[in-house]
Amino acid sequence: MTIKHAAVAGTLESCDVMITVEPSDTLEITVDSTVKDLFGKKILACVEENLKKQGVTAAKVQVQDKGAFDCTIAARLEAAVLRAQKEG
Amino acid sequence: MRIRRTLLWIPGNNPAMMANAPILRADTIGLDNEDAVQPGDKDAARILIRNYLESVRGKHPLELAVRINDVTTPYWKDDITCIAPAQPDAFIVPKVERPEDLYLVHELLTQVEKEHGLPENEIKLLPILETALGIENAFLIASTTTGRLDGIMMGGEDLVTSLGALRTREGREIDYARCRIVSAARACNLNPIDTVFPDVEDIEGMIADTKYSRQIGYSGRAVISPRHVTYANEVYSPSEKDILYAQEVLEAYEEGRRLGKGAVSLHGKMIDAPMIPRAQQVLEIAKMIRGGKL
Amino acid sequence: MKETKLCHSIEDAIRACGLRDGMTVDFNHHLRDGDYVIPMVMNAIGKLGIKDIKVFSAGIFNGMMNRGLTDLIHQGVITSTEVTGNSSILGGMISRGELPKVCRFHTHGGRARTIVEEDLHIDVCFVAAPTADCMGNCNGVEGPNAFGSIGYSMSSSRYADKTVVITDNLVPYPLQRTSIDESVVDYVVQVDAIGDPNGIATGIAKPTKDPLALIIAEYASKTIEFSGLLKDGFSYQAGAGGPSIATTRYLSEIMKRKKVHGSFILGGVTGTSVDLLEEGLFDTIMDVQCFDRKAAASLRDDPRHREISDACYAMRGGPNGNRSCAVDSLDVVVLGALEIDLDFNCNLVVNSSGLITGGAGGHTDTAEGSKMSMIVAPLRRTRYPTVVKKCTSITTPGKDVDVLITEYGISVNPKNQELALRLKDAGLKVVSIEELQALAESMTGIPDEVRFGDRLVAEVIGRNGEVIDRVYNILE
Amino acid sequence: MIHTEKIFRPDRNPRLQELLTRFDLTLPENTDDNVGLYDGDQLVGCGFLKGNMFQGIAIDPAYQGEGLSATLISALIQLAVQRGMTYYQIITKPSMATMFMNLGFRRVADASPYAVFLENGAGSVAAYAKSLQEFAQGAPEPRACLVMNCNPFTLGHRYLVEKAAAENPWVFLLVVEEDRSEFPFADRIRLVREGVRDLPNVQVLSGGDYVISSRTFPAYFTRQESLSAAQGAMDAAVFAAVVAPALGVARRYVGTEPFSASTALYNEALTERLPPRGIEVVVVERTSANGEIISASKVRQCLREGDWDQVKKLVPESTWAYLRSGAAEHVIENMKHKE
Repeated sequence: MTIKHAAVAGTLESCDVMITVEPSDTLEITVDSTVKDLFGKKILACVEENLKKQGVTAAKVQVQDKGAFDCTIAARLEAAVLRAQKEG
Repeated sequence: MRIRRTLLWIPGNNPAMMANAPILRADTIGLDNEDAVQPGDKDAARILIRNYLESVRGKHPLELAVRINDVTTPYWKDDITCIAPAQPDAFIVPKVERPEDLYLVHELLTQVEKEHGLPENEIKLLPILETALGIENAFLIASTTTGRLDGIMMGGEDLVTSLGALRTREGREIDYARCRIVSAARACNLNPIDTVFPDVEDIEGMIADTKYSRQIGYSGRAVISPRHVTYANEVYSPSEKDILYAQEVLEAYEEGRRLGKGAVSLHGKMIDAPMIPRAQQVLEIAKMIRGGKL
Repeated sequence: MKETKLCHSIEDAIRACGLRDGMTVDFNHHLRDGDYVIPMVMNAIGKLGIKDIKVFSAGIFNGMMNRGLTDLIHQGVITSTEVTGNSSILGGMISRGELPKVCRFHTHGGRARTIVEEDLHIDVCFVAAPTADCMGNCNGVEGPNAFGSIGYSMSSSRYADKTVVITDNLVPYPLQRTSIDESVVDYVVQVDAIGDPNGIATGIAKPTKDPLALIIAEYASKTIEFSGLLKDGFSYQAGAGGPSIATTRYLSEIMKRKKVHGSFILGGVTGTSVDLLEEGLFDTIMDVQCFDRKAAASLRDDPRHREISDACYAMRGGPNGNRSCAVDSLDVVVLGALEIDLDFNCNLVVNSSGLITGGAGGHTDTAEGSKMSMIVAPLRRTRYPTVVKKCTSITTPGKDVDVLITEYGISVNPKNQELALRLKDAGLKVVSIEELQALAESMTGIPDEVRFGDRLVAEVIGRNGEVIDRVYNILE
Repeated sequence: MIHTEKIFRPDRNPRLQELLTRFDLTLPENTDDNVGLYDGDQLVGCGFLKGNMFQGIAIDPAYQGEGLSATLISALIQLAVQRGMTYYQIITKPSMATMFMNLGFRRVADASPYAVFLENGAGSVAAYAKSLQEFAQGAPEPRACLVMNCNPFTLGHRYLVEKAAAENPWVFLLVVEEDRSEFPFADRIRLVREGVRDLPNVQVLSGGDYVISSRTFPAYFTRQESLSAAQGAMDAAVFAAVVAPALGVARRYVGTEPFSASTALYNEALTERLPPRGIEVVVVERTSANGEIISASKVRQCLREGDWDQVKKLVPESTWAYLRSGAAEHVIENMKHKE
């Protein structure tokens, strides 16, 4: 799946995560998290796994995490990628 | 029949509140993708609800229901196709006005179940009647035979608008609808679930209104605040007196049978056949609430 | 005869005290985030060119750091701190190794013991005093910046080489109501304002509406109800966090319903404690610090509300000091924690990320002294688990903790089997701490380990002066 | 139930006025979009989007401490992303900085007590500094710097640049990139390049996202009399924290405007704040033509009035050619209309 334009899903509220995707030639993921020290690797792994699941191989992905669980991270990523497909 | 003393609404786009839902002691959690989610976020919320359901499945005994958008919106089909595979216990369908509305949902749901190889008719439907037409069609809706109907919900806030009435703390403006729904639900052996009490801060008013709800026949209600849950649970639970009386009824009935008496009396009143299932139900409910301890 | 102890300025007082490089200065922390005194004094010390000062304070708040302490640390004026509590800015600096010397964390009782037994010699004690006269008689309950009990200056003002009272409300001699008297005071300085009254009550939770906190509080109050301790003569202490205050409210309902009449409330005191006194549920409040205006006003006006010193509050007996202290007579204490582990050890100092962020306060003292110490804490904070296999750092040893209350259930320390039975009989949801830990982990996932460096940055000191734990610098 | 929605007619909303006033703010002007935070139908918070800047953010104190700032900022970010932006800036009061930083904003520069400059999202000041560093590599030292809007490039600008070029082995000329001036950035920087082409030791650079002009500095949150000082303080803060270290610059040239009190205040702020951070400030008297000070605003005034003779005396040949060409026609027309 290609990222057609910038899109965002999620919020900066506690236990949520805000994920922004943008078109890019390569896959570039940045993770910022309030729990980065203990869960930074897990968050990155979760994002990578779910990008793969959605067939996204090139995108700029920005993750601003406020302590979300994996199921939330996956949901926000999926929503952002779907939004990046929509026209308009 | 399920026990639904309280159905707690949880906004479907709020992960923090969803994570805490299981400990808030409501019998049913209503994950909401309707009123609590803005149009621009319905897509994200339904994915979040789906993932949440998948992550907690089997971990908690409580009932997990999802309120989809009503059948006149562009959202309800996506709600069902996205969320049904995660197998919520029930879908709550708002603004139901005719049996056809429920059949529409039923058909799509059946199709999705087939596509995903899910057991048929396992996901229940809980319609909310919250328009004048819905209320007038209450019995028709309650007698819909989809095999999924498990309760009828009363929606007071939207109804007031539909009626052109004014919302008051006392709630006399929704009296007729409340009674009509209980009657229709009981007639079809369905769970009647009452409307929310809208003022989060007014605990006293909430308790009084819940007592009234219990008095007119409701066995539970929707609540918008976790703080209302404990109070509402208490009002809808059988009291010690109710339990004792039910035990006495069953014992007296048993004794009558053993002695071959056609009729027995308890506290000077005749015990007749219809009282028996009622007493059994009270004990059943009490047992479930107390985790098997009576 | 000395006519007056008044100095023109803080600088004058510092000079008169003979403060030099490498010395130790002491403060109370009663003005909390609104405190002007610690920054004023430390900035003046910096201006005089004095370096390498150890700040020995009951607490250091972010408000104080933002008023100049951060810079003074960078400039080498402050090289170490010894506190009972601090907030994130100082904690972060300590964790990153920005203070050249090892810092120490005491308990409230331990701090008093350190002073009285002279483990640490205080060169100058500065007393922030809301009202004082020119000879140094002072109190904390009167004046525009009244904060209530002045308990945390009581031991240090007595044992320091020099004591300076700093006030913004100088009254004619003699001050009628005196908490610290002139016999221990060397100098008095009058300033425009000792603090910002709005900052004094920060960090104290509003009555919480958080459903989680309310559920925890309900379980906690029921735990007290069925503990066997709730009877006439009952004594109680609770912290200032949301769940603790809510627990106190629920407890008051239970006491009314069961017609139990308590004897005393101890501690850091909130308006909620005052409510219980005023409703006649307790006879006395013993108060070492007030957390809000209502508590401060009650201390001023109600004779049943008594001011006590830090030593009287929580200091264990020793060669120079106490025969007893109030925490030893306490039935129940309700406490919070950053982390609690499978052995019921509690961590109050270092957060899960490895950054210093808090302090023991009276945690360790009251946990040991009371008959039943309760920890109220949510199972997790966002994705950080609170119930963990092993604490990042130990502040209060598990042997002193009786029961943990979370929103998912109550876990009793196996050493207290009787309590576990009582609670189970009462139908409360009692679970093992292993279950709670596993449940937390199932939600959050298994966290990575925090990486510490090999530089010792802080020591956690127990009630007797023993080192309980060592904290190393954080690797970013 | 708290929710967000757009505030329609913000200029006619008394409740919004009240909210902003409580925070000592006025209604931000010429914004692109906004978000209102509502409790039922009661407005309890607001925030505005202007370019990639979030402005006028306020939350009713009674609703603070419940995480609503996260809700508000999230909604603003959504608006920005819908407009294709993934990088955001806030200039706010120092007392509010912590709140934004807890939401992931990073500090770019601190101009206390007036304001703090924060950023969030893709792109960072570190990357910007790195790109400047690359431009500066190998340039002779010591280096001087000028920051200009050049709306459009005049002989006054030229005089300032000449002076700096004569007194320093290397000069950087940063042109403010933000497109909020009458003349578009592409034209402005081209005219600058053309106008200094004969000066071999002058290097013209785009100011990027960080060189904030007085036009982009949100005037709404400070009193008019201290606005220029605040702008100068912010300019100094960004310059000292970001631009100067990246370019290896030890000197900054600024021009005076004898009759402008605001320029004086602005320059004063620079003169006060840069030297303690190791940067010398050289204040240069503006040059004049026929006894009149040359400034871009004077040029624009003449253009509006159609006084081409006067314009010719104020601008270099390259700018003159541009102004007379078709390219500038619509800009000048727009200027006249605005009046």
